[in-house]
Amino acid sequence: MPEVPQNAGYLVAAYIVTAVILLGYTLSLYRRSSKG
Amino acid sequence: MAELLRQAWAVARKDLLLEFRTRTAIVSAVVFTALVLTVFNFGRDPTAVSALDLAPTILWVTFTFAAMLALNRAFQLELENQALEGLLVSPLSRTSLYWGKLLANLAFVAVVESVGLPLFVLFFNVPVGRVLLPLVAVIALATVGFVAVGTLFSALVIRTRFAELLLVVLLLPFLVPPLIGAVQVTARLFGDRPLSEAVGYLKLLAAYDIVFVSLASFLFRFTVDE
Amino acid sequence: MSLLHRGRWITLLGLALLAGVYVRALAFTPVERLQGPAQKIYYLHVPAAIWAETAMVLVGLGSIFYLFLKDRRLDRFAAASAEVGTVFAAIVLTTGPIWGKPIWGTWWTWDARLTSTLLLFFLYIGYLLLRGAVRDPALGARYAAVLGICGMCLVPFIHLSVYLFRTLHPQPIILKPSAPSLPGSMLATWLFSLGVFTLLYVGFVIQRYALSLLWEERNGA
Amino acid sequence: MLLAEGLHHAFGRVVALDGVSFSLAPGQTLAIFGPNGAGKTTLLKVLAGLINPQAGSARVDGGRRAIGWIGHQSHLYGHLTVRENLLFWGSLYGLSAARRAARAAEVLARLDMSDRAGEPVWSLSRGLLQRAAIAKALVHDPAVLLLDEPFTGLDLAAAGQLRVLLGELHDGGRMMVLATHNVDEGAELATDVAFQRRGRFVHFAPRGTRSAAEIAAAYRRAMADG
Repeated sequence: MPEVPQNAGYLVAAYIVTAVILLGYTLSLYRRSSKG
Repeated sequence: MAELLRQAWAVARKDLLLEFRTRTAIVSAVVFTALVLTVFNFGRDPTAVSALDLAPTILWVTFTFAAMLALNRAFQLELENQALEGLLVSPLSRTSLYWGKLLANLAFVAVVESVGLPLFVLFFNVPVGRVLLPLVAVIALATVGFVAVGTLFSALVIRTRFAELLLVVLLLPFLVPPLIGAVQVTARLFGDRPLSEAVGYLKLLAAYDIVFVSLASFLFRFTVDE
Repeated sequence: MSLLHRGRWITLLGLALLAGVYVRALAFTPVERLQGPAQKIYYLHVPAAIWAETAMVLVGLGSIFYLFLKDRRLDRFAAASAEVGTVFAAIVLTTGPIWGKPIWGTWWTWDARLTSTLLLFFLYIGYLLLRGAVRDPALGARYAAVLGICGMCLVPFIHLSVYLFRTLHPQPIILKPSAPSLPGSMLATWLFSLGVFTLLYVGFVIQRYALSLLWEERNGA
Repeated sequence: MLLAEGLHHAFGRVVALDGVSFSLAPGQTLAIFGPNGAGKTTLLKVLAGLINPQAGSARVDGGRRAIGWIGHQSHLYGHLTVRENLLFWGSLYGLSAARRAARAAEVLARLDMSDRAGEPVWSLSRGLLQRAAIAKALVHDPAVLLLDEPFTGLDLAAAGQLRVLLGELHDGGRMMVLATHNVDEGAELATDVAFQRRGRFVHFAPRGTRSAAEIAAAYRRAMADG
């Protein structure tokens, strides 16, 4: 049985990046709407 | 239909006459093409990369740059001479205006390509002899594609501030499909491979031309009418 | 409840469910034997790519109807869909290399989906730049519509040229990157994620649409 | 015949046309006076088909072929000669090769510019350029001549020449619509006079026996009362 590659680090990085982009955009929308 | 073509030809003829009179644009485009081909020659180590592998890419990158030079000056003529309003007031249909500009641009690019191709063959001693006709056909097929879209977009950007830059950015994604097709077919021609292998790409190029020439002809009016 | 608030609620719900996707994918979905845990990047990468492309098609459709009906609402929708599409494309272009490195050993692969999303990203950037470059709103809307329609028609050609290109360099079937033919629970997670991305798209578009309304009222366009 | 019915047009919140209706028969010349921003140029552009109005309609018998437009732009290509310009515009207006050659010669003679026919437009003085622009607007013998602030930028002599010239154009069934913010220009050419303010005709009546001075006084009164 070939041993399962250990690359969980990349997985975590990708999930964090996605969350950052989505939260960042949500924030940007919020900031642009409340700007006086 | 005949009237449409007649008017389109009147516009194209006027553009080419103006181009011939000023000549700066056409000469600079030809010199630019020669320059790019030269730079490509120095840019590679002849021992490492054989000319044949790079040839298709070099040819098409050069032709794409040359085409983009042509696209910008098309509507510049109208702006510099304050004539666009006159064209819109006249009974000239917007489609004829588009076809006229398209014809003029294609002629301009054809001149540059007809100088660029021999230079290319000379610089990279690519065995073009046997495949000249199909090569010219695929050059025409691909050039029509991106010049058709480019002519439409040059009408879009002409009144914005960074017209030249914006045109390149808008056009980039539209250049890639015809470019991929053209490079692939050219590679097969240079590699003496049977054309049957490239049929998929030829169909892609033909479909691209049909779709975008008709789409641009239809959409052009929205770039000029109030 | 104003449009803006409704959009915000949908987005918040979407983000909450996204956390659900994270938990389900990370903890409750089996690890794929060949690619290892990195394969789970799939659950975000593919839905984002699907919506990056769908958003462009919707921009095109909105633009067609705008040109015929001259209804400013369609123009606002097209602008919103383009901006949201750009965000999803950004996700694909960041998670793509992060997925590519462990699986292929290089940060960038000319994988069909990655390449087509890159072209889509350039299309979006061009669209947003064009909108920014034209000051007069009516003119900007019309020009953006023309580009939006061309962009929509380009999507199939991007696919054709990219997939045609790829079939010439067949990649090993086992690691078929494009179609996620996944067994049972993996597929469920994937579908769940696709649903969440749909919700996020809707929430973001509503918010961005409301934003355009706000700006128009503010400077009396 | 020229017919405008219930024209409404606005740019965002700025109302340019707020219900303008009038008709013009051959031989009539309408002078429209109004401050800048009253919507005069928009009205002329709607009549010329450059803008399609948000409401109402404007129609000229013979459509675009019958319309001549004299605005701020010359519509002439600098590197083409005066005759080449006239021949180009003649072909867009559907004149046969022989007809447009004859018309070009005739129009140049009328503006006594025949000696300049072979010269490139860029070499012309401002006054000559203005006359060449008028020649271009007349080459297809339009039934309706639309003039948008034709006197702006002209010195006294050139303005005088233009006034004489426009006077002569009354011949035959030609209709003219002249828009200007300067009430001292063009009043004597008019068979009908209109004052336009905030997109509406606040006065529209035949000139009758009123002198230019009387019209100017009436105009100032109309503009003064709030």
